[in-house]
Amino acid sequence: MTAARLQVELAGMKLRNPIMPASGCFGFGKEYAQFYDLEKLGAIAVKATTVEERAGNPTPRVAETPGGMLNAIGLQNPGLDHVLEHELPWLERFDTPIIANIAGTTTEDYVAVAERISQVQNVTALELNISCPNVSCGGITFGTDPVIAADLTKEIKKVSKKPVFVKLSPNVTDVVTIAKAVEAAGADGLSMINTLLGMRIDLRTRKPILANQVGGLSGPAIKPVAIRMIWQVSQQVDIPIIGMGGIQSAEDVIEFFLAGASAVAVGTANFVDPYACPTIIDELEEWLDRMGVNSITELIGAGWKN
Amino acid sequence: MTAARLQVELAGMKLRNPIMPASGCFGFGKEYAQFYDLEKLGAIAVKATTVEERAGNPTPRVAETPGGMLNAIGLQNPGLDHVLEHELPWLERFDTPIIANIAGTTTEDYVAVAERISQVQNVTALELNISCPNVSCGGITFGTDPVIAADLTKEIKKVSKKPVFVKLSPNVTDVVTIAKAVEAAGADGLSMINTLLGMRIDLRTRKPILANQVGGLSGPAIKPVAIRMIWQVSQQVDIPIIGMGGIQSAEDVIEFFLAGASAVAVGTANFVDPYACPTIIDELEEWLDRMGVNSITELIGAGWKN
Amino acid sequence: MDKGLLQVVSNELVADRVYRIRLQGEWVNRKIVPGQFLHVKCGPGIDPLLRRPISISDVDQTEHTLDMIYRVEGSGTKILSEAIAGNQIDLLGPLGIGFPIDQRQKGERALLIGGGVGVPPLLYLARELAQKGVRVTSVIGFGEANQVFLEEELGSYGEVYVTTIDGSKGHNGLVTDLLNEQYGLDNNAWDVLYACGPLPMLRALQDRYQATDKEAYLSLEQRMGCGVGACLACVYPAAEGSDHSYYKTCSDGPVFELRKVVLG
Amino acid sequence: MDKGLLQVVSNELVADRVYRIRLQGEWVNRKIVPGQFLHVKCGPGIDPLLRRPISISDVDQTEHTLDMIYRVEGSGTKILSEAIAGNQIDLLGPLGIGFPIDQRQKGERALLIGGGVGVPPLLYLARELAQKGVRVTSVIGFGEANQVFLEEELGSYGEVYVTTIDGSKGHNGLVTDLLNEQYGLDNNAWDVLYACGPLPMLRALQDRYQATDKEAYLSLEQRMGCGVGACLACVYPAAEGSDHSYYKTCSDGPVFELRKVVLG
Ligand SMILES: Cc1cc2nc3c(=O)[nH]c(=O)nc-3n(C[C@H](O)[C@H](O)[C@H](O)COP(=O)(O)OP(=O)(O)OC[C@H]3O[C@@H](n4cnc5c(N)ncnc54)[C@H](O)[C@@H]3O)c2cc1C
Ligand SMILES: Cc1cc2nc3c(=O)[nH]c(=O)nc-3n(C[C@H](O)[C@H](O)[C@H](O)COP(=O)(O)OP(=O)(O)OC[C@H]3O[C@@H](n4cnc5c(N)ncnc54)[C@H](O)[C@@H]3O)c2cc1C
Ligand SMILES: Cc1cc2nc3c(=O)[nH]c(=O)nc-3n(C[C@H](O)[C@H](O)[C@H](O)COP(=O)(O)O)c2cc1C
Ligand SMILES: Cc1cc2nc3c(=O)[nH]c(=O)nc-3n(C[C@H](O)[C@H](O)[C@H](O)COP(=O)(O)O)c2cc1C
Ligand code: FES
Ligand code: FES
Repeated sequence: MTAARLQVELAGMKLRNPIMPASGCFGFGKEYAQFYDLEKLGAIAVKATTVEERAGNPTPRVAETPGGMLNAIGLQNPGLDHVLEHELPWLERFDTPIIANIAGTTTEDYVAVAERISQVQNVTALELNISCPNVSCGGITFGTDPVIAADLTKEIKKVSKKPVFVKLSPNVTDVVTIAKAVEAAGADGLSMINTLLGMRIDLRTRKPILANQVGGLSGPAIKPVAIRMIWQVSQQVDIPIIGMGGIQSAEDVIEFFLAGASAVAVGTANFVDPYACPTIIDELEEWLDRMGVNSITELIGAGWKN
Repeated sequence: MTAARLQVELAGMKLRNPIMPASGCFGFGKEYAQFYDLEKLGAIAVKATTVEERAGNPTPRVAETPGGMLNAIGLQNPGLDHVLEHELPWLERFDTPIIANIAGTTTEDYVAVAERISQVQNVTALELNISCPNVSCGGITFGTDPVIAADLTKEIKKVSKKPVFVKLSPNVTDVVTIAKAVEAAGADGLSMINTLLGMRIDLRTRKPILANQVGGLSGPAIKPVAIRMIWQVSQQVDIPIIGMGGIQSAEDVIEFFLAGASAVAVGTANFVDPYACPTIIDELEEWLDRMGVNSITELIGAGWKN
Repeated sequence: MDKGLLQVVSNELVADRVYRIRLQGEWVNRKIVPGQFLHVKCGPGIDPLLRRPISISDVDQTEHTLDMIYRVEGSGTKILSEAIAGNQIDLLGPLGIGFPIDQRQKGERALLIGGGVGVPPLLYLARELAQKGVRVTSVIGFGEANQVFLEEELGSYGEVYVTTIDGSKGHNGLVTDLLNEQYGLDNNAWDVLYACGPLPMLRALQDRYQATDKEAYLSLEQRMGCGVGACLACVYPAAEGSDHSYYKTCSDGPVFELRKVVLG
Repeated sequence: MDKGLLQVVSNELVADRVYRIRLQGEWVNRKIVPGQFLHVKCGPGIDPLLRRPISISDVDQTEHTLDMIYRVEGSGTKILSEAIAGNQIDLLGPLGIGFPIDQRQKGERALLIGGGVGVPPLLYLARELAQKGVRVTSVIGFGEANQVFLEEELGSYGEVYVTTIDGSKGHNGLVTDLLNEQYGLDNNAWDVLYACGPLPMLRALQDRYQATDKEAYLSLEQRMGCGVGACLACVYPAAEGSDHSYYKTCSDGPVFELRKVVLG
């Protein structure tokens, strides 16, 4: 009964609740499984997987900013084979849908990962991380050009056995155009937003704190940008949105729903509190009570749907 | 002696120190003159002026976000004539350079303001606010297209008697291209960054808090984005940058200098502490002592120079 | 007007979610007009970032104390409610134009109307009016019985009518329901009206007295940035025929002559 | 490992900018290995947002207390230094793999080397080793005399050598200057080495003992996100020939066998 009110369905995925850890902030689940039962979660977006193992960037890889953090992990991951052989099978013990985040530097990279990973039984959807630099286009990221983003989406859709969510970068002039382009190319849903590009400089060394110089800004600081973009995009597309960016509480989740999200991902908040996700899920129930809402789906886009 | 170490010179302007209140956060100076002598300041960037008086947006016009605030004042100002007759003459009592921020919705609007306001004796430079929607280009903002931004800069440069700083919007995919375009068009300097587009939704009303729905995000939350953009742009242009975005302390000022700024503007912090600017100026001296720096100009771009 | 650091003397729950905080310091030793407000930094750091406007509800110049009465609404007031005796509070003020009382004459009859957390500034106002020999009547409205506060204190300066929307205390209904002959509160019963409360209440009062020649003042709220008149966050459109096109709540108000502003 | 809320018993300055905080609670009633650390939420709210890793410097299971000794570096440790007795501190731990001591035998000789705020975990380590009958010698280095701490406490478990860079206390120079026959601290003088301190010190130790067959462990620092092994913020490359390509400081460390990691 009360469980049902948190249920959402998006792109054919049925989730027991709309809360999932965000990709890159939860590894492949093992660490947080020490704290709570991962079946509490609506889904899990796992760390980006690339064809080959990646060593990632030199350290320091994180820096703190006011109300946020920068990261430049650099897509470190054990590579597709290892993920298929070890990480995803380990997650089978939980009856929790897995969203496989995939990355690459060429279209072929992405396609190779998508094709194989989408066949895994507990992978319920793919999340296309298009913030990566596209080597064949001179390093501009896949996510900043609507045509390149759409082309990539098309190729992935050809091989994917599961719904494809395209994860949009906020570092663009016009996120709506990109969203519409990937929708037209067949995307089943959108994830937004990925991190904002930022930097911090150390006053003592006079150099950027991150070895990679720039990094991705996440955490509460970026929430208003995420809400604005989801608000704009959700009114222009007909595919569901997984919202993310600074979510820390059930109130934040409701704000994302009102803006137009159909589910949400929690990233940085896991680092602040390993129990962030289950706590938010519990509090969400209380909020729906207080608001007299029977199903959280009533709130999707309620900010603009009169 | 100690005064000289804070002196900066940019685009021909000599400032006793590099700290100025940011446009829109200090009116035309009268209010903060109740707290301290405005001659303490390096300069003052006054509120955007348009040809005609503007009533601005309906209220609420501000909303708070984690570590930041949204505003949608809507360029409310008393219009060019009033500014020329009342506001700027009032500021003559202070030996403090004025940077006149100008705005409009057509090129002609901007040109009309620039031509007359640049002739005012205490106006030392113009700051071109190109975040405004360009009505003749279907409402896209002047600041998001390099060609439109460059054209506007050219027209302003034709009529301006004073150096022109172009104030860049951070809501773009590629700020470097826009910066280079306005430099090529004759800009004497850059101001960056203006606010990020954001939104907050009220859980009770389920509507955006701002009457204008979206607003500009300012305050500490956006500092890493500002630092990143100044870092990127300062390495690609030869004109000086007035840095801004979340500055609250002397440490923040130094971070902006290391990234490549030659002066800075303090916006939102004035609301938190009306003494923000003079306090930062005092603390800046102490920091230079501690760092063993003789002139703050040594720090400009020190983060990336060699 | 200046920034000040005052020490918390006490901070007590006086009604449902409503606290009265008493602050002490030399800083209080300045002219404070009823209806003026303070811009309060509710906690250190960047969250909450902005100050919160809260009315001065009472002043004791001999003890150098001032009171604010506030309702916990969001993050700022929540943090303020956690302040304990001995803590320091960073504030800016006194801000704005308060209730005009200089012209008041002994024997005049003032009607004070307050709703919810609009009631607090009326206490200091009532006291200052009473001191001038003005006869004070207060009508204060709340949601329900457990939200009522200041009834007794206002009672020491004149008659007090309490209304609650659910009728659980005092008169059932809104404050405006009492402004008639039945209660001896019709136009002829008072010389000047001072009101502070939620926008619908103020709108109702404006509608009612707009076309009359009664002297009346409304204290308004608006979301603020600077609190000192610089950022233009807090404007209300000026009524037709004014010499202004708009007014800033923080520096032209928060108290306005009833006919001066357009209450959107 | 779990989240806990511990109560501050005391929080005192023990050296220049260095504080010792003692925390108490049932939570302490769990197995804690020397060299493990806590991930500390230094203040409520979003600034600072992330937790700060700080080593456990001592544990008293009967009193249910644990100590951390930390230097004020930035915003997080600054706020922590302002905590007073009775405050609650939110922490996560005990985290990571500590110093391996299970295999230690009575009569073995352990050399503990610490630099600056790397010294704290050595105290609990020294105590646990001493309890096993291991003979402990400590060499601890600081910048100058006013930065020295734990000299006396470590003294109750064995001999302590202090170095300061400016020579204002103890031996003039770096800890590594003492690792020779002159001080009876050459390779033959100890069976196992445990070190914690700044990267240059650890690098010097690695260079010195890399090619030897001495048993040695280094405790490393790295900027962290999650602290539990999920975010990959805190990695060090694994040395050639390892079965790993990298190690996570938070969950594979912070203590590593000296030859296992590449100290960039
Ligand atoms: C001149 C003036 C005097 C006031 N006097 C009192 C008083 O004496 N007692 C009292 O309880 N309340 C008073 N208020 C309302 C009080 O300012 C708000 O309740 C308070 O700002 C809410 O802050 P919060 O952080 O708890 O809520 P949040 O909702 O978290 O605040 C978020 C932002 O919105 C602003 N905001 C929210 N509600 C209001 C509001 N009603 N008016 C203005 N800004 C708002 C906050 O200042 C803040 O910037 C007064 C408001 C004004 C303008
Ligand atoms: C496993 C481990 C154990 C530690 N034990 C101790 C200890 O016992 N005593 C002690 O004084 N210090 C210890 N440190 C260092 C301590 O974590 C930093 O001094 C502290 O995080 C600085 O936080 P801040 O907010 O004061 O500084 P800021 O510079 O404001 O911190 C900004 C960010 O950088 C990180 N950071 C800064 N310096 C370091 C550092 N040296 N190591 C890791 N992260 C850093 C912070 O955690 C934070 O995320 C330890 C570090 C690690 C990794
Ligand atoms: C340390 C870290 C690693 C991340 N790794 C990935 C990743 O591998 N793939 C991806 O699509 N997004 C990644 N992200 C972005 C998050 O999934 C999320 O979009 C972003 O952090 C905003 O959410 P938050 O503010 O809740 O953290 C990462 C974020 C962080 C902080
Ligand atoms: C209330 C408000 C009004 C502003 N008005 C203007 C304006 O008129 N013209 C302009 O170029 N920028 C305007 N800005 C942007 C600021 O000048 C500044 O670029 C921005 O706020 C970032 O700096 P901060 O984080 O220090 O506030 C305004 C900002 C705020 C908060
Ligand atoms: S709050 Fe800034 S003008 Fe009133
Ligand atoms: S801090 Fe996240 S993996 Fe170590």
